[in-house]
Amino acid sequence: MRPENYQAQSHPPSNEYELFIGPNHPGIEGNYAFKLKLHGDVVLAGKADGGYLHRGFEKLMEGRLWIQNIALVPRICVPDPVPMEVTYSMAVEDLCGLEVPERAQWLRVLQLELSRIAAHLFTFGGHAATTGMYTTSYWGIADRDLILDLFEALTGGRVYHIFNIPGGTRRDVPPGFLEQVSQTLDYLESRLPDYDNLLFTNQVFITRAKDVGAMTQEQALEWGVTGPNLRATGLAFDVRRDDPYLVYEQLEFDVPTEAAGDAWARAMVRRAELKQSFRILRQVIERLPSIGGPVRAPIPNPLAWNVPAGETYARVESSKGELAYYAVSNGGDKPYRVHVRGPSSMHAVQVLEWLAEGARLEDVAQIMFSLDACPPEVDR
Amino acid sequence: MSDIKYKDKGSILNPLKTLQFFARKPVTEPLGPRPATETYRGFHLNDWESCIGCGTCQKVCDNAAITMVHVPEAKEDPIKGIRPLRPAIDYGRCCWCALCVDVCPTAAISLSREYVHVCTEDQLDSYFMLPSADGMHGTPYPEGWTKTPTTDLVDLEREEMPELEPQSRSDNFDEIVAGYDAQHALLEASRCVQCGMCHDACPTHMDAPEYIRSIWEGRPEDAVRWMYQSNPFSHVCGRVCTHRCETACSIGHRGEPIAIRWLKRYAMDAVDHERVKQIAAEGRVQVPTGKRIAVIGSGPAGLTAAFDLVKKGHEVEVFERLEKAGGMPRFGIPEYRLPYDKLDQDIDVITSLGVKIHYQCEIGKDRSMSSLRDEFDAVVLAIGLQLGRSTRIPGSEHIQVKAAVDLLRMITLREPFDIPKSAVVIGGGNVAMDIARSLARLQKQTYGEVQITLTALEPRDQFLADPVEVKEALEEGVTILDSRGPQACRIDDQGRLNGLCTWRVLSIFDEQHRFAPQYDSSDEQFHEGEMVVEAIGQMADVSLLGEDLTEALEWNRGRLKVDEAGRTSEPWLWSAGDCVNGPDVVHAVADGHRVAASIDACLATQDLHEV
Amino acid sequence: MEIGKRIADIILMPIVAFVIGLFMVLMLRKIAAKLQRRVGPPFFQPLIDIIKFYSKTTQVSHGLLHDIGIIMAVGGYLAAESLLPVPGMDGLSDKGGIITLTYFLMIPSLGLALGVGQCANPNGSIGISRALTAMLAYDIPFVIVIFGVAWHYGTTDLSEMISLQQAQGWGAFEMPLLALAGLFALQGMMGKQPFEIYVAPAEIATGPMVEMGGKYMGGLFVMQCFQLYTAGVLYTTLFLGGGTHWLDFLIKIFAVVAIPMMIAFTFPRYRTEDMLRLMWKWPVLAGLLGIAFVMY
Amino acid sequence: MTERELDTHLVTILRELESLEYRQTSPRRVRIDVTREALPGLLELLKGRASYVHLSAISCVDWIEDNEFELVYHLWSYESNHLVSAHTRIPRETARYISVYDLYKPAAFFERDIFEMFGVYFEGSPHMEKFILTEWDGPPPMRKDFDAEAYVQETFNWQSYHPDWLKELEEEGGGVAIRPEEVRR
Amino acid sequence: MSDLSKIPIHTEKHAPEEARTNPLAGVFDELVRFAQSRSMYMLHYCTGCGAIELPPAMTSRFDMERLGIQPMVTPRQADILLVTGYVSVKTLKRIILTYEQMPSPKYVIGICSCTVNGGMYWQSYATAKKLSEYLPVDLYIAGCMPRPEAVIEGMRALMANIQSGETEPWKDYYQRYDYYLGNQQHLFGDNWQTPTDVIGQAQHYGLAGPETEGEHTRILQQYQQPLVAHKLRLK
Repeated sequence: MRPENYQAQSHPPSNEYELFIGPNHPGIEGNYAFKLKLHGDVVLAGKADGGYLHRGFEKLMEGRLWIQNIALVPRICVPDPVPMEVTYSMAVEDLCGLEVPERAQWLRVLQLELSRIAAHLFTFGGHAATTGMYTTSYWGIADRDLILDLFEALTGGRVYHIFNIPGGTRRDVPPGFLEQVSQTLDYLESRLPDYDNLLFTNQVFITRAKDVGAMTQEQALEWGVTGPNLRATGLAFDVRRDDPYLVYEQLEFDVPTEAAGDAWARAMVRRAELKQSFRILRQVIERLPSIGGPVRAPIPNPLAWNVPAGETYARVESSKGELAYYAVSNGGDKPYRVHVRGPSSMHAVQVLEWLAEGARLEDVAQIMFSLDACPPEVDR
Repeated sequence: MSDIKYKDKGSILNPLKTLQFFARKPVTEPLGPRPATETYRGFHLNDWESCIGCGTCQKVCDNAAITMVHVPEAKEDPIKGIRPLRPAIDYGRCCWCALCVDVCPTAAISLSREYVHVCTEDQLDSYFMLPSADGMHGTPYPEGWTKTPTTDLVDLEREEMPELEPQSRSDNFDEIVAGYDAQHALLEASRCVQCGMCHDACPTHMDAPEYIRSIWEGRPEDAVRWMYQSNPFSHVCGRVCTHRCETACSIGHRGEPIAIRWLKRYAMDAVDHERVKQIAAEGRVQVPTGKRIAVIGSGPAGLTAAFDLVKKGHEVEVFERLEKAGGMPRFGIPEYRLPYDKLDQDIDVITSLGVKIHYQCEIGKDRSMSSLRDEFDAVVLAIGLQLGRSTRIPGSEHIQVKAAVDLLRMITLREPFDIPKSAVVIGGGNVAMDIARSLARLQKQTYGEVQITLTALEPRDQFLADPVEVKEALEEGVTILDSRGPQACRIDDQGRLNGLCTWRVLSIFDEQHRFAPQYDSSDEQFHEGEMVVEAIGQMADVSLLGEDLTEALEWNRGRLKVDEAGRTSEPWLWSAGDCVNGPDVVHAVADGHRVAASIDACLATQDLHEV
Repeated sequence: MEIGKRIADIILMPIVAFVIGLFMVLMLRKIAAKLQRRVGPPFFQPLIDIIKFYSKTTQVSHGLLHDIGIIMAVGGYLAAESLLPVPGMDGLSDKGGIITLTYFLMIPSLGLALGVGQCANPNGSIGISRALTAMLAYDIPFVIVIFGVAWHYGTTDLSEMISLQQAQGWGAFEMPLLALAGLFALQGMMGKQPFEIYVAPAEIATGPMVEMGGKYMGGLFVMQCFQLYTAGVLYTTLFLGGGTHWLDFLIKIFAVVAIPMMIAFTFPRYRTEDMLRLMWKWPVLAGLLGIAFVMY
Repeated sequence: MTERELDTHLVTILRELESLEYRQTSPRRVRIDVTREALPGLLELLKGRASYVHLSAISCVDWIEDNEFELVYHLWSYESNHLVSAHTRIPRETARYISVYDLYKPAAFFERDIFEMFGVYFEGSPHMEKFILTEWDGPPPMRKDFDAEAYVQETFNWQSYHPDWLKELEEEGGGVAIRPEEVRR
Repeated sequence: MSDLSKIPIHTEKHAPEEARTNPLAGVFDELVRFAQSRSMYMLHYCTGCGAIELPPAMTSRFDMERLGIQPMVTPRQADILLVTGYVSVKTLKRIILTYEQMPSPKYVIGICSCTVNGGMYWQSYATAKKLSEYLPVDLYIAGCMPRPEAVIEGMRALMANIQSGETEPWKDYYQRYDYYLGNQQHLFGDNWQTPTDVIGQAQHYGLAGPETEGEHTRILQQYQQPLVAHKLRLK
């Protein structure tokens, strides 16, 4: 038969049917698939289908020198690449006992928070687009681009910065950069009311997002939910504050929470985090000029660098949640094993499956975007 | 927590405020690529003038994107460490991480601000690009990501080498350089980028990248194994080698080269001597070939040849005129640079393999060349340069005008001589420094003060001596005068030597680059000295050959004529070392290998006496 | 009226509708662009898109109903155009009237349902079922509005309504509640946010359109032109006094179409049941009240 | 509960169990080495009595020279803000272990991941099937004995670039000197 | 597959090349090519990292709609398939399915290094290295990843190529289907098949060449089974 001519097969009458979302689908963040079993509009069961972005990162890393992996790791989560670099660097530094100069630590915080803002703006856009609110995504992505401009000025790359290496950062800030950051922050802050008007106080959006994909705090803890998604259930936990790294201990910021645990609460937590990131960045801009010293500890030549045997678990708070690297060295010039624990490995698979159950077809995409799931973190 | 005011149900009117954007300008950028930022990582640029083709970029590349391409028109100079290779980038692999830029030892490679390249399937070859200063499409773009001191991943500064201070070393013959400890050696070794320029520049082509790698990986035994593949005089070379490797070192183009010599020394010192013997014996042919080879002279060239040949299963006998083996390294190099026990260790390794050394057996006197020829399948002549050249200036025939080599030999053999209260050394090479510094030590020991004047033809920056030697000689109290040409040794009425007169040198070479010094006779100086030491070069004493053989052999400007493999015009006689090549330890070693390989190859196919 | 003129009108009116529709599509995209802070498409973009779709070399048909579906979709509007009076051209408006028009306007949706049904793509099927539900949702206020307007003017003839309005004043002032309800219905009819659930790219990959490629999609693009035009003209005719001259007619219909557009790009979409709830509550209430006012 | 208190609390619990070693590697990290039999019991205690409710990750390391897989369970306590890493080793041949899904729901994902990548079967884990590598028939790729580069060279082709400049160089006697593969170790 | 002829296909036969003698036809062709070049609906398959630079290119800052380029969500409506980066084997299957469903003329743009020679993931067991072995590629945009401006420049280059009628690799897929299928089978196994009958289409539209059928298509026919809708149960 001519293959295009699917004839609906005659099956015993049933109200149940299956639907694939993805891998190439606007309602899916990235190259990822989700199978749904539906009864009418109600999802009976959901099943994640990953691996479309699988590159075998962990295997690749075992075949490359410690420093070469710096170019590889940001690719594990494309929308939010800086935490990947920083965490990997932190893991290697921990293994080597390298002391990172203070200025480099501040520079890392600067990048991490810029990256968080960029990722959240991207997520707002994505989340809104799943509900048909395309204007927000156009705005969000255009505003995110200003952050990318900052990254370009700082690191020489828009998306893949490859700027943090074990020992510190590769360069210092270019002249006039902090003013540029400050101006961009001013601009973004002035844009927040626009976003509020358009999205966060939009009645239709609230109708769509409230009570969608809701989980209780107990469920969240049981399911291993982290990051903004966990905070949206009312637990004020942030790795930056509770397992501090870099110089976060010297910074003032709040850990915003929401109680409801639904898509709406998650969006609101992200929105509040945006403000906290602005606040952190303002402090960095204020403090950075007074901190002297080098931006990188002396490291051996990359071609002749054996990292002492050992293992370490480095973790940070990425924009999506808890990100961790488990790195093992056998004393060689290449990692013996690196395990990447991306936050989305929970959110995009099990949590999404559980939340999709009983949800409506209209809301599945929204649940995924409100969890800020990043498939490459799952597939690696 | 939320700080925005909204009713629980939200607002219908708020979103309509967005309509104000009808009055605002779009944020869209104009069509066409925007200029990239100052540190942008775009397509590659390569400065062909400073690129040395070391291939470090290729090694650091994550993605195996860099192919080294041989460019015939590019400069090639193994001595300076320049290869005619240039990196070509595969943009089907490149990820623009700029590690190649950061690691480039000469800072030749950089990234531009150009970032647009589009092509169809047929034009895909354009993805493979040989970067030059022109950019991807021939239009110049400014540099983006370049090397700066913060991004530089190459460590330009050498690990500091602990040495004796001038005051504590100037009255004794203790070794000056202390050598690296394990940690410093590891750090120094890990500066290496494994480009192999040293290997190319080394006369004996030592596998320096490999043994350096073994050192930073903490496996000094492997390092020794690598060394013994090409150099049985590793203790000697680890201390007194002329280190052409370091001259060629790619790190040295911008910074201080890797201390390859000291690393070799570290590895040799770090491994137990008995273990070294075992390592050296690895790969030895177990079945004797029954061939016998005589080696005249137990210097580096002769013993290296003996080492190689004995490992191939031949029987080797070495004939040494003096009472100890070692040749020039023992009798020409002062102990503070090369302790005798280290030299003894090197020789011990070689003799432990079964090389027989006949001491105090002078060919031409105790044995004749013809007897060697008859008794052995092949003979290696490695007699070195044991006669000092004379300036032949007036007064140079005086008894207190000495040749540096003779004096050094006397010092080593502890033969007594009158230590002069003041002395003048003629010459600007390493031998001049050695004798000046040795005499200085003796003076300090005997009289408590140093009075040595060293005069050289060359200006300071063109001294043939190692700059470190010059520096240390100055520290030890030697007065060094450059651009002074010796004119006469002044002898007083009692026939005692008073000193040396010199004129200032105007130029050393004439227009045809021939040695023809020009002096300014108006600028005459007198240097006081009870002794004048001539250290202006050495020559070989070939009297041992005998008249017949001397007649039979072919000569080339006073030196034995040999082919590429070191074979003379007599099929059974090879010649190696300084007597063929001029003075240099590592050259001698290389020569020894070459001769040994040639002998081994020839003996395998034919009986040399029947040629 | 001469038969010749009538035939000319029937031929000309769809062409006029199509051309105006193209401009409306352009306006739609420009409004979106403006709100989204960007430049937007070039002037001829809507036309170029349609030509492009019709120039596709290969395409896939899923069967006869698939083809008929598109013909019905475009045909329904083609027929509807001849019933909508424009300045200088009345077409069949006096013969058909608003009741016929209402029926014609349902044909495209049903046609699409047929066509999409044969594609057997679940996304399409879900989309079309949502589309039919949406039709049900907006058709109730729409029918109430039609009824109220017809009652008010005492006629179903659109040309007559226009002349009545020109004498008495615009329907919008006389029946503000019905005009409001009509606006809701208009939004639903055009399938724009917040009533866009049946397209919903993020869920069902544009729903009914999912299997439409090449000339089928071209047909749907043409249909979109007609759809915008029809909605604009119908609303103008019912409440804004129709067109006397082309100039004020054009201003009115573009203004009418612009309102839903602006709303569309400032709101997300409702779920199906939210839409039903909304459509059957406020517009129906307003419509019924409007009728009450009209009747008494 | 303050951090110091929990330290003693944790220590009490750890003392109750035999066959384990623990040591604090940094202020907030504790490493526990435990036999494979005792690990489930340890996790149960840690979750039930010491508030280690968050399973951050399960990592697997292939120690091919020891012929063992190492499983590392990273647990986090939201109350004491400590990360406990429980290490255990299982033999490489059998490659079977017990699932901790009934204790920690996130384990299902990590166990499936390890099952796919290392071929370790977890008894009682709900999804012991392929997820990422559904189209992969080869051996578990993360095992050290799987040589990915050799597989790639065998399976895929590379571009054979021959641009004009290279042709010119070849005419002059130059050309490709060192291919990138040749310098890889 | 064998009973292809029984199924009516509602499209005119593709006119043979030499039949265009009418002077108006030239103008018409020009118009069509113009329209095709100025209206490109793209299916940006987020196969990899490069996808992250497409939202900026599409949205306000760089606004591709200025050039008539729009994202589309289904292959049926798309003209361009953007392969944005590395292609894992699992994704490659879906890409081929997608590509075959797109109506001709269709164009494929390979973005990033990875589509050319493996890129960063050249030593990964899970990614395909040369996209052009599996699909005919019209254009490559260099970069890892290319900036939005570079993507737009690429689009403009493609527009120019389409308008001049230079780029028609999609015909190549029909004419050398055996080659492409062979490479696909090499990677996916001999039982690889797609729901689209490429050979049938090639014959129907007069695009078949001598290499359309060959040893690999024979393997395909051997394994091919009639396709049924995947567990679709609708009332």
